[in-house]
Amino acid sequence: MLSLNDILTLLPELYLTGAVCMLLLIDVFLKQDQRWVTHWLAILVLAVTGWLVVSGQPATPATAFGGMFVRDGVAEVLKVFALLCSGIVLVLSRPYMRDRELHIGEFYTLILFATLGIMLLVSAGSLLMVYLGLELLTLSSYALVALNRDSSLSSEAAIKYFVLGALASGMLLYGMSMIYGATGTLDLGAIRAASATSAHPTLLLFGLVFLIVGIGFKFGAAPFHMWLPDVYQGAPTAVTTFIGSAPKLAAFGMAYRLLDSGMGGLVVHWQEMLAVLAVLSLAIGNIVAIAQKNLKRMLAYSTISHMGYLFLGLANGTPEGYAAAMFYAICYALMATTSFGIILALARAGFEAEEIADLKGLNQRSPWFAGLMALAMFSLAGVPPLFGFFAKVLVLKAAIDAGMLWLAIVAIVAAIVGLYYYLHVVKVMYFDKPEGEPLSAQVDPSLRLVLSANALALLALGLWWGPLLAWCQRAFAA
Amino acid sequence: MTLSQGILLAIVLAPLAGSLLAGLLGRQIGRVGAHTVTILGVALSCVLSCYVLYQLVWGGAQTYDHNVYTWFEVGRLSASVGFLVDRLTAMMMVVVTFVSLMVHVYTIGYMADDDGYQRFFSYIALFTFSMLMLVMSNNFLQLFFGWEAVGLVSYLLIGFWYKRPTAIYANLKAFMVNRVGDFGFLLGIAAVLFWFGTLDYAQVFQQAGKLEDLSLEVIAGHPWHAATVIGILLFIGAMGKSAQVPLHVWLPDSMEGPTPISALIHAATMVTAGIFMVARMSPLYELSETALSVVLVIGATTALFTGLIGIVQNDIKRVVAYSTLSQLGYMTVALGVSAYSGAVFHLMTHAFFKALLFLGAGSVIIAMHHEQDMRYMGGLRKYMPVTYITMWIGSLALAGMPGFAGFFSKDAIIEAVGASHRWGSGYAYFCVLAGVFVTALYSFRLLYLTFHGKERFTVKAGHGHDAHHDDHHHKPGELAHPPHESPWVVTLPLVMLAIPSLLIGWPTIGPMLFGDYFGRSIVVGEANDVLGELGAEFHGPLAMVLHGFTQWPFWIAFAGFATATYVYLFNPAVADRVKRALKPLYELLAHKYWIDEIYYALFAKGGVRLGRAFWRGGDAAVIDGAIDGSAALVVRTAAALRGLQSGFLYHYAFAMIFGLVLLLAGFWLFGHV
Amino acid sequence: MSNLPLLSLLIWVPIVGAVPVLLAGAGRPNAARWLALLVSVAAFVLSLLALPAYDASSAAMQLVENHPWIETLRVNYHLGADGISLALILLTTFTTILVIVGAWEVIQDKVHQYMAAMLVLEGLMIGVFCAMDALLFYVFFEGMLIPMFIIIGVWGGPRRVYATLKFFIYTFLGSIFMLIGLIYLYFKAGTFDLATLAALPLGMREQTWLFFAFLIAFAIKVPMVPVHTWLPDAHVEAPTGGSVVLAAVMLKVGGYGFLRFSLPIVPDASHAYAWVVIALSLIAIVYIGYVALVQEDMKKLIAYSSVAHMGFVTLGTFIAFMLVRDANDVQMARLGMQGAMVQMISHGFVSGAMFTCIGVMYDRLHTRMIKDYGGLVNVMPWFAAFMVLFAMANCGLPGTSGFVGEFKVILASFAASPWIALFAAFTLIIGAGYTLWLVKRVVWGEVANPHVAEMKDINAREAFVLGAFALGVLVLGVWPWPLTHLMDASIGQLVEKLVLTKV
Amino acid sequence: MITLSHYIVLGTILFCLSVAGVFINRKNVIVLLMAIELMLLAVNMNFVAFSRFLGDASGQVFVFFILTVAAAESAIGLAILTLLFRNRSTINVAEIDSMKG
Repeated sequence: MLSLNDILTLLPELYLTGAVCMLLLIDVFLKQDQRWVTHWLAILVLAVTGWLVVSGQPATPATAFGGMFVRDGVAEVLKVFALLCSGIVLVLSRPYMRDRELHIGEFYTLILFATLGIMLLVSAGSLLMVYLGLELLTLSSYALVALNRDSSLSSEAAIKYFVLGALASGMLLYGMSMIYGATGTLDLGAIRAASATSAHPTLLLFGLVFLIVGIGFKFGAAPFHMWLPDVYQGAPTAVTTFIGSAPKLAAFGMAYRLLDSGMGGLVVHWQEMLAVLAVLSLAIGNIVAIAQKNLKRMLAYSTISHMGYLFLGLANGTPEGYAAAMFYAICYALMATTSFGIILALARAGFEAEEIADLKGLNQRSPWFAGLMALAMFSLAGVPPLFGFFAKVLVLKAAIDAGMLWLAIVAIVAAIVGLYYYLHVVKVMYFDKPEGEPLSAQVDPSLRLVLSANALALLALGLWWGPLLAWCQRAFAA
Repeated sequence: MTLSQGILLAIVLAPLAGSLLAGLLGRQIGRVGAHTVTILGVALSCVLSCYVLYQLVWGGAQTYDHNVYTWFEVGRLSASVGFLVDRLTAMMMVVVTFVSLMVHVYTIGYMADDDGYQRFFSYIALFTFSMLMLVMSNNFLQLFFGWEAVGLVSYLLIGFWYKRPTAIYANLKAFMVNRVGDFGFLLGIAAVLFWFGTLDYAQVFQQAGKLEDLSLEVIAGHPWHAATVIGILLFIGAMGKSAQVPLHVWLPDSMEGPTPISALIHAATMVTAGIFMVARMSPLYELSETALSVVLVIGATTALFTGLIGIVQNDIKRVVAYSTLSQLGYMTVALGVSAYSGAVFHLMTHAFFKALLFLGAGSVIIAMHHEQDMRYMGGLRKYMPVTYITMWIGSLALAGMPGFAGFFSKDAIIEAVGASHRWGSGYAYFCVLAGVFVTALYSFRLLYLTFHGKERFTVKAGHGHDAHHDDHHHKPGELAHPPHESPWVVTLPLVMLAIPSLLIGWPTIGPMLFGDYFGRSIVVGEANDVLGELGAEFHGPLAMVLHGFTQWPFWIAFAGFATATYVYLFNPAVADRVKRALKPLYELLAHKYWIDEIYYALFAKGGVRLGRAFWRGGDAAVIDGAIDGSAALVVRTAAALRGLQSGFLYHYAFAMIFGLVLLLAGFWLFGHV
Repeated sequence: MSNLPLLSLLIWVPIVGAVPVLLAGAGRPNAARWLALLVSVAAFVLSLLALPAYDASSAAMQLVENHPWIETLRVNYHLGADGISLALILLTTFTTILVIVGAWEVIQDKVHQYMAAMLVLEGLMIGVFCAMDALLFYVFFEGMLIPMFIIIGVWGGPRRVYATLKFFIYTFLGSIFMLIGLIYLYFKAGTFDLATLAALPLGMREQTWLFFAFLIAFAIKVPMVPVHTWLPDAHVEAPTGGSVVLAAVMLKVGGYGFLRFSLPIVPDASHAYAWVVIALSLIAIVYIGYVALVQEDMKKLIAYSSVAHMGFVTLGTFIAFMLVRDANDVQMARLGMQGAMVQMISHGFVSGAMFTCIGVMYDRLHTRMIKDYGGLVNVMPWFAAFMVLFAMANCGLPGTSGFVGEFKVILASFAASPWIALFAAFTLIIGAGYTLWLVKRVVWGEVANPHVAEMKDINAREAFVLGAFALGVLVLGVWPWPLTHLMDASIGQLVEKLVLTKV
Repeated sequence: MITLSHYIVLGTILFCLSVAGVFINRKNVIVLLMAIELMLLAVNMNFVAFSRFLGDASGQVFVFFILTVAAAESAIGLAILTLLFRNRSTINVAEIDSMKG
């Protein structure tokens, strides 16, 4: 029976839904040169949602709609950062979209709907909710990728994304159906309880494998990563920035819900599967990235490798490990917004700035952005004292705690390989002779501000990451 | 009473101060300023040294042994800089400072028109400082400091004329060969520290006895007697410094340096550091027959075989240089038969007459406008009487003419060797006797070729006075203007040195050799005390001189003299005939037994070749090869794996299916079901 | 005075000071120069202030600062210094001033960035020397790479990209294995605090793994054979200042790491595998000596000689085990250890000076090839005097700092085994060989070519830098007591601890 | 008598068909969409069968949602398809490989 409590628990999501619809409506009446209204309204909406999430956070995990919806610490952290990322993306992408006549209301609504999908996904309490949240996110993403209707690359990326995504969700559903069959319930908590005494353990494990496939796809972990480079490259950079950041948090949330809340009893099984995916991702991601000329594509492969690291934490299968993994996901999202943000900042009408060579001599042309990019690269490479390093330390620790020393060693060997292409970018920016004119001038102030803040956060959080870690750990402590 | 530290510090620091002034402010104080300050410094320390000697011998001063300051400290072990001044030290100090002073004065004349005037004075004063640090040290650390410091100055001075390729080759060679010696020397010090736990002379000698039952198994199963190890290692150092075979090769080349240096460093003082060191270490050496035998044999070999080379040299300085080598051999032999005081005694006399000979040779060279080849000299006696006479005195002393300084010391050594029963003493006895003949031969050959016979140089009539010091523009043996006696600054030191060469033996032999002059600073075991035996039939110097005429050495020397006189004075043609007759022997000597060539090929060339092999083979090929190779491998793998991303949807889908199957299979095979 | 957080200041003054330098911008190079000089001098003064605040008679960590950093992981911002750290910190601040003065007119392009990088580097290096928490140590240890990477890459020579990438990846490779080791230790001890880790009991098998993890990290940093090849390349391509800092301070981090990690945390493994390190050190001394002999590039030559000299550091550090445990001769062990430490400081002066000399020549002739030089003494007598002095220090002549360390290490190693001493003492010969041959070909002789003939003697600025180095070299050589006294207690305690086994 | 396993097997067969359809088909994208629909049907088959045999309704509820979402999904899919055809004037899967490596 629908109660006020349910409403309150779901308030942020409800608000966001309503607000997005309103925005859609308002946008219809705006002329192109008034689009800034939508822009700032969207950001305002995100901010308010974020405020609702934090302020309304119950002391103890609350559930709504008969456990379909869970609002706990994990959900809170993930939502806050998902909203933050979406906000950053909106600010960063405005000039870019404007230059390409893509600065349209749909962009905002789609991103907000995707964000809504993320929020629902990360606080899903049942398989059904997981599915719905996931679809809301992915369907919006398909549309976003295809947003640039005149670009053949975009549409190719979109179709690939769509087909494979559909395939993946099909498999996920198939797995869900088996789990349902084995346990007789859709509620994750109940599944966990039932899984121990399931009449059909094999069926359950089959289901688990299919779930893992779905999760792996969402993360973009090898061998379910094939869509990722093409989509990253083909999509408009603004969209890439979004896909590269917030959905990773969603993926983590989904993995946590399904694997821990749902399949917590079978940790020994999925642990090994994740380890395998981790090794594959680390290897493929880092090695193939070396061969890339296109910056977006290179970052795509680096994403794959980073998902490998994230799995180190996830595979640990204890609150400690989850905290490490979530920490890593947040860290990665922020690094992604920075590195793609630089591309957005450098791009101009008719110039995508997405080839690595486009960064040549950036230090001469714009030392500030070169510095920010260098921060991002060193952070991605995991060099102290930057944020990325500590995230790596935590996941490595998680792996070692779980007794998977070999995995940790694979990870660091991969890190050494990875170091090469990150340093290559720095090399291009700092050691090569500049080509093209200085370009700091035409950069939009709000973009410059947010991007700087974002990049410097990588340094600041590197020096002072205790509170964030504490927050993550508290989320799982309950 | 005891000596005051102030005086000792003054002795050491006065030359250093002079050196620094002349070196750093050379341009400001000018030539006169430079030689004034350095000479003042050295003179001061010379006077004070004499005072110290006086105090120790007549003033009844105690041996001085105190630290000046702590160099470093590690827990209980601490190393200091300090002075040990006993009669041995005092004697060395006087010799060093006196000869050094003479050389300083002499240099004013010799280097008169050299651009590096100030630099030169700075160097020799610095040398005096280092040498004093060496002899006055009271511990191994400071000994090593002085040891290497004199090496450094020698390096700088041999290469003084740094434009000459030969000079900068010679100084590098000298430093390297000395380093080989120091290599052993340092290990010796390490051994001392290892067994005694201290670097301080006094403490070491105190517990010297405990070496008796200590040994070291460097190669498992072959315990080496501790005293032997220390003795030999330290002696290796001495071999380097005192140019003993096979480390003698640097000394002849060191003649590239200006003559005053050859006199001061490479004849009188530095090269005798090794002898001094061994004498100083007598308490340790006395414990090892083996070590002493090694010393003995090496010394004997040096004494004879380097002397032989001297016979065939034509460069006046090189003749003297080889005679120096040979004389150092004599001293070493003396050490080898435990006649330490004999060695030190010969060291002293030799310092005087050999410095004299070198400075004399230098004076000749000035006269000849830096022509050093004796084949273009001759008949110089009427041009430069002072040099002539003093050179004769020096040569007689060197040859061991009874009554001259050299006689007393050399004869004593020969007697001692004869009296010794140590392993190798037979061989040594032969060598030293033969050496006497050789010595006489090359000494008088030098005199005759230089001062007697007819003039083999020509004087270009009347033109140009380009008396620049090292211009060899003119044809050999052709002089711009006739030779003339050197200025007083040159001849004065000659005279000053001639006096001790003539007389020093008379008063000193008694106390130094057979008396207790050295007291406890030199220790000789009962069994080995050959000088003690000789002392029994020693009845004063006069008796010794008279007795000397009846002895083998004198007649052997006389034979050498006679031969030289016949061959080089009356019948020069013979020389060439002999040369042709004994072609192979001559070649052997002319090429100094080809030792230089062998070393060069073996160590210099070989070292470089080995280095190349290591560099190209080891570093470049193997190590970097592996690194760059693995990097390249990664890149190639990347290019290959790239291909998997074909761009085709169905491949992507297939990859996913593959992953699915992989996981399913994975947990079918390894799963926990 | 003493309540001042000196160590924090020492770390942060240069790093924060780098910001205004950077802000001075490319437009105002002189402002950047003077600011940088100001900051570096301030840091030097601070390090001098630390001296009176430090009590050399006690071996305890002093000037300690301990604040929680990451509460949930019990990671602390824990600083402290003993005699060894302090000596190295002084070396760092001293060298940095000289580097900044040395770069004055030499660096013309992006002066502000160069100076800022140098200052940041200084701060991080000081951090390494006083971090008492393993994670903090690691942060500084790795952080150093970034500025150095930039310095070599931006202001370096033609092959700078290869060199700097090699440098970065090589070093990163080493240290990341150490990271795994540290995390494992954390897993065991639940803290990164070095003191706790030192007290942590560990099985032999664990110790062995950890030992090699540490060894890789520090061996690459030192560097030891066979992982030294990054050094010659880095040195050759680096700008003079980079080379100086690299040789004078950065390499020391490796030697320091052995003291802080290998010795206290895995003593038994270190003892068991001391022979490995000793063997490698001896190879470094002999093999590298020969390699140095045949170098045609002066910087390469000095780089190789650095490897050889650092061999004495590792040798002196690890014979301590043989001496304490096998020969149980604590006295000698201390001697050797102290020799190693003195060698670190001395090598800082000597190699720094040598690289400065080469820089001086390079600024005039723009070549580092030996064959392009000859007879410098004719045209630059003062420079020649300095060069010969430093060369003599480089081949360990008594009276210069180069002698003290090698002397002690050789003496100590004889007590461990005459064979070790034999090979170690070989440096007397080969070291003199490559150094003086270099001098012979570069300094002595006739003026080699017209270009050399036009070379001007050193100016006041260069004279100041070289003079400062010379002062250090001579003072340390003639009277090392102050330094040894500063470190003696700490070393003593370190050696005492070596006896305690953990298994 | 038709047991649960029969339904499951049928579902599995449908699923395998659809999967095969996705990666064997080299013709055009429409077929892919159909294959995906088929896959969802397989899933629905499972859900319904299970819910029937477990006597639990939630499975069937899930099916409704799946159907709805599938509709939305194919809508977007077709939209993207038209875009693709507009830009490429082909929907041949074998020609969609401008991004690779």
